Amino acid sequence: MAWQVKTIAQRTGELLPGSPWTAALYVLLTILAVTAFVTVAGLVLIYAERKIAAHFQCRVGPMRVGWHGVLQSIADAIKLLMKEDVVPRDADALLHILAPVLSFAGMLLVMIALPMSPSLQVADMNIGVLYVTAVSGLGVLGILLGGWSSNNKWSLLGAMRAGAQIISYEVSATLALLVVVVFAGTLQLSGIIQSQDTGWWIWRAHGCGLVAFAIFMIAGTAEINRTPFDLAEGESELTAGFHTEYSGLRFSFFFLSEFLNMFVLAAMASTLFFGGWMPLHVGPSGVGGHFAAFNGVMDLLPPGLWFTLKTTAIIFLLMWFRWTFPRLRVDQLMRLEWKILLPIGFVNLFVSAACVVTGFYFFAR
Amino acid sequence: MSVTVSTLQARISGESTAGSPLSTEEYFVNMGPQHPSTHGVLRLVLRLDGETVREVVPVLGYIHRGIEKMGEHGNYRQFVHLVDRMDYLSALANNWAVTMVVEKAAKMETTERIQAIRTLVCELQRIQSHLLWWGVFGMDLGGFTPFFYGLRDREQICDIFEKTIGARLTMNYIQPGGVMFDIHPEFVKDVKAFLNYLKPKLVEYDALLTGNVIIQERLRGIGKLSAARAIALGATGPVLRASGVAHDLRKSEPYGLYSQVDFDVPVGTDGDCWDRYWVRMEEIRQSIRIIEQLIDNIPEGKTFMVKPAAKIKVPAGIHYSHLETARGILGVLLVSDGKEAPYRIHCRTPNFNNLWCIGEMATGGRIGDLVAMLSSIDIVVPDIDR
Amino acid sequence: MSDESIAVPEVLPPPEKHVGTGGAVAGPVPWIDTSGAIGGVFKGIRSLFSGMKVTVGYLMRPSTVVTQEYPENRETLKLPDRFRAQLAFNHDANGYHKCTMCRICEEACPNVSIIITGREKPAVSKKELDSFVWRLDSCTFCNTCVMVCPFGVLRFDGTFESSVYDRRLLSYTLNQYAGPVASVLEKIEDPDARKAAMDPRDPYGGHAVIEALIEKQKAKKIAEKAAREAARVARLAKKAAAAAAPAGEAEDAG
Amino acid sequence: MDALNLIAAVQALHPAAQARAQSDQPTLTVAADALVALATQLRDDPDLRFDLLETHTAVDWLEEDRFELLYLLTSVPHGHRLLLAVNIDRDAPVVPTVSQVWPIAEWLEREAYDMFGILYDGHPDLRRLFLEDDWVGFPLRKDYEDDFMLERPE
Repeated sequence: MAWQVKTIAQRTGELLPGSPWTAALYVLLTILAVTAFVTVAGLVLIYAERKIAAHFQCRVGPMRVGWHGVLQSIADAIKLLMKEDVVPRDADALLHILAPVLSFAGMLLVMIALPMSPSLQVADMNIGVLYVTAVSGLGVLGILLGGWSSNNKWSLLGAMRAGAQIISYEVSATLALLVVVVFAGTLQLSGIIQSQDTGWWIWRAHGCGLVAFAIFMIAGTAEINRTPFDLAEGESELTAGFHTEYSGLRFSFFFLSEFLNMFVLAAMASTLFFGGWMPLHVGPSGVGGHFAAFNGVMDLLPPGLWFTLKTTAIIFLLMWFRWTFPRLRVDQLMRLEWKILLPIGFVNLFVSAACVVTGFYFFAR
Repeated sequence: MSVTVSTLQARISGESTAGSPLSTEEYFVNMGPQHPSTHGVLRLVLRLDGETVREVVPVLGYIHRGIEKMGEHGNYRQFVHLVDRMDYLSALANNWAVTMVVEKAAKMETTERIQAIRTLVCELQRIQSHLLWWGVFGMDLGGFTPFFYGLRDREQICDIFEKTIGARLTMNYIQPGGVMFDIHPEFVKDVKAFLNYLKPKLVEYDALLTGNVIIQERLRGIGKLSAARAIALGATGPVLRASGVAHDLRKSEPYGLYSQVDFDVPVGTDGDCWDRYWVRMEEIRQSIRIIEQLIDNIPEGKTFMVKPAAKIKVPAGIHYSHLETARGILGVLLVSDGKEAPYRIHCRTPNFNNLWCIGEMATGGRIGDLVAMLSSIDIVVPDIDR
Repeated sequence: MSDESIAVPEVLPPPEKHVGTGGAVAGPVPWIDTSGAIGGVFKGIRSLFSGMKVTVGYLMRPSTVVTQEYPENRETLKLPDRFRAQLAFNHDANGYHKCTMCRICEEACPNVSIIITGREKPAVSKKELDSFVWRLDSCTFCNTCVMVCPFGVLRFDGTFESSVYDRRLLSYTLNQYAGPVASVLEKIEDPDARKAAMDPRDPYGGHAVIEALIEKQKAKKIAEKAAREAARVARLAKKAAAAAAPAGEAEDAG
Repeated sequence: MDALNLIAAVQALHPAAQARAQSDQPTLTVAADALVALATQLRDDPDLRFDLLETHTAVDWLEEDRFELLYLLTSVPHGHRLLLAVNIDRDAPVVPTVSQVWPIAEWLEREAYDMFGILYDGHPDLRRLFLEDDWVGFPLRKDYEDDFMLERPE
């Protein structure tokens, strides 16, 4: 079965020659939809994190606002919006205001490349993986600016930690991505998903995919500053790290982008290693495939649902990490990256390349 | 002969002593008095070189209440409840320290039952204190979940105290002449149920935190204190024992019923954060042993030997006695002039002396290490400031 | 701060009886040896999984939740009998108390949270209680007053919901009436005469008593301070006269 | 070592030390000048080894116009205790520091300075410990007065 990928950008392109006004409306609606999705997903993630954390810790979490506290996130959002907007007296006001916006913008830009289902993707660039890696790097700029402009020593420490950490771990994350790129032979995200028609890369690549996934998860967790790599905020060490001086709306930008970065990470991991919206397939689906019937059953679930399930599972894994592990120390963090993850990542890439050249992996074409 | 007095401002404006070949600038940071891991209102002025701590200058007094001065204005029974508010996690041991010195000085009699109850509740409170420390320690190292597990299990001890004593934190239970109430009829049953509950939980704690590779990597070799330095710096309790000195007043000068029970004094070898962690975890197990030996053998007898309203007269002179709280040696030095109120009462609190070690421990470490060290000496700020 | 040059003698080995081995209840804690390159990493990863097993175990068993949802659980929330939350007067079935105004509790209170005033014109007996004021805002719940009361008048209640919007409302009058004790009242045959001997008291009216007391004390304190100052000046003068020789050049820096 | 032997042993080291009456610990009163030399001896003597300064504080004897400084020494290896008392003039409260003998004394002496105004000669960092640098007076002195200090009625 061939999957017809049709992105929103393509549809707009089709509309453009005939009815430009409709196309413009279409673009506007898309922008609104993405923004709405980001907000809603952020609130849902915050609620989910609070509930899951609570049950990890023998608590019940928010219970007061709405049924089992489902409206708690909205109440918190309203509270944050109504809070006084404080810019410290000695802060660099322009950068202080700009920083959360930058952080949020980086995350928002990644959103348009994420393939959520064959028909639900804003733009399908042929350099999709490169784009995502590049644009998600914008987030660290926001963090650095926020820590610098706050004119607070704790913030600065947090920002510097974040800068060193994110830039270091970007290397390993990219190496892990490259493994999949090498196997799939394309940088296009929909192409990578299509290449997993006969099975997900995590198990098709004789362990290379699994190692790459593990590295990607560790590096990704470090990139989005979550425990056990939350040194940039490090509550018990740096009070709140780079966002110590932020409050109200600006803090909520940081907060939201932090949670949505988790979504982006999970979505990327599921796209690259678990086939994104691609159902679980074993072998070719067409005539002659041994598991064609199994594949057919799997196809009954819509692709959007597959994507949601996979992403949710990975998000849960991230939350599980966060509520179990203690934090690493700065030098240990660097040691883990440069002395453990990076060599393993390189070796893994070489082995993958060898596999691809020799065609030694499951269901090679 | 003239003695000059310095100020904090002069203290923290010293010359840079960085020996790094790179041109770096040192800076001062205030850690506290409002900081998540200074456990209250402790303020540490840090001289940092990047992430590396060059010097720690503790600034105390944010919660100084003048307990010693207050003690001079009331009678002996009125002083007992004040010491609850020093090390509030060892409120019963604090009560007992004052009671001990008053009973010794005024030559008051006690029964075996009183001593058994005191020993039991103090050991329960030691477990309670160490459980809270365990949770907070996990949180200071960045793991949130241990905090909730530790507090959840500590609550159970608080519930037992609530039944017998009527309070959860500041008990004022151990009084000169006895204990305020006899134990609750359900006390023995509750304690046994709790011990059975706690033992599997300790295994869980080990799986969650003790055995965790991140924790062990972070604690090993951090904040080392040699045995000689630990004594010279006045450290007591688990901090001293982790350095390899088995100095435990429960063994060396047994009070209460400690001479009748069998228990070990865990000691460390290196005196690093890991040893301090391990010693405390082991002390929980030893306290369980002590309680198990005593809980079925509480002798019968009176629980209050004097009339509560009767005045306590202490003969003039210096009286001192001390005991082992969850954090170290708590000594009460009582100077009496024979009147109803103490002429001078001084408390030698364990945290005050233990905190002094942080300066030596933390120098050269990182900020993350400093937090771990601070947590591993288990400070309670009201006990430092008194 | 730390001075390594300070000569500190080495520690003697501690006496034999002190040393313990520990580990009697459960086995000693596993020390993860991460020195090996490959084996260490695997051991480390395994230790992480054992922690994850603990947390997910609680997630999977919602019955382990320990949260008490107050105030929804007001009906089921039972505090122990001895819980010390609010001081209360023991009134008997007729509503009479046994407080004889002996003031033992007032004296025993460490921080003057109990203020007792007598009636200016006692109705029946020589001394009659007017107001027994208890200040919740300064009470430390040490239970000493209950312990020392020779007549068992006082007790601690478990009613802990005592928050109010006005601090003055935290001064309670514990006695329901100003008047004689139960034994005296019971001797009065005539119910109307009994009623006349009793004057009802507002439980939240304690602040008026305290304010009157503070006014009285202010004047006293001013007088006392003047006397103290005079005594101090006298002492200094005496000392200056006594010190014929120079006192030394050390200065008091304070 | 029991109390009598201990006092005898210390008096052998320092004959001028006098046993102080009215104390339940073995207590010796020494002169301020001899304090540091004696402290070093007490710490280093293999039979005494008072290596832990358990506590140090002062008592303000207002009537007798003196401060009594108390040094409670403990020997961790031997398990015995000794209380050293030093009497100093209340108007010139200067005493040599023992912080080079027991480092913990640095803080304990700062506390005593803070609360009693006792000046320690040679102290490396003598300043207030609990109170602010500009605090007036020394609170644990018996004649300390503070307008905010509450008094019991009657």
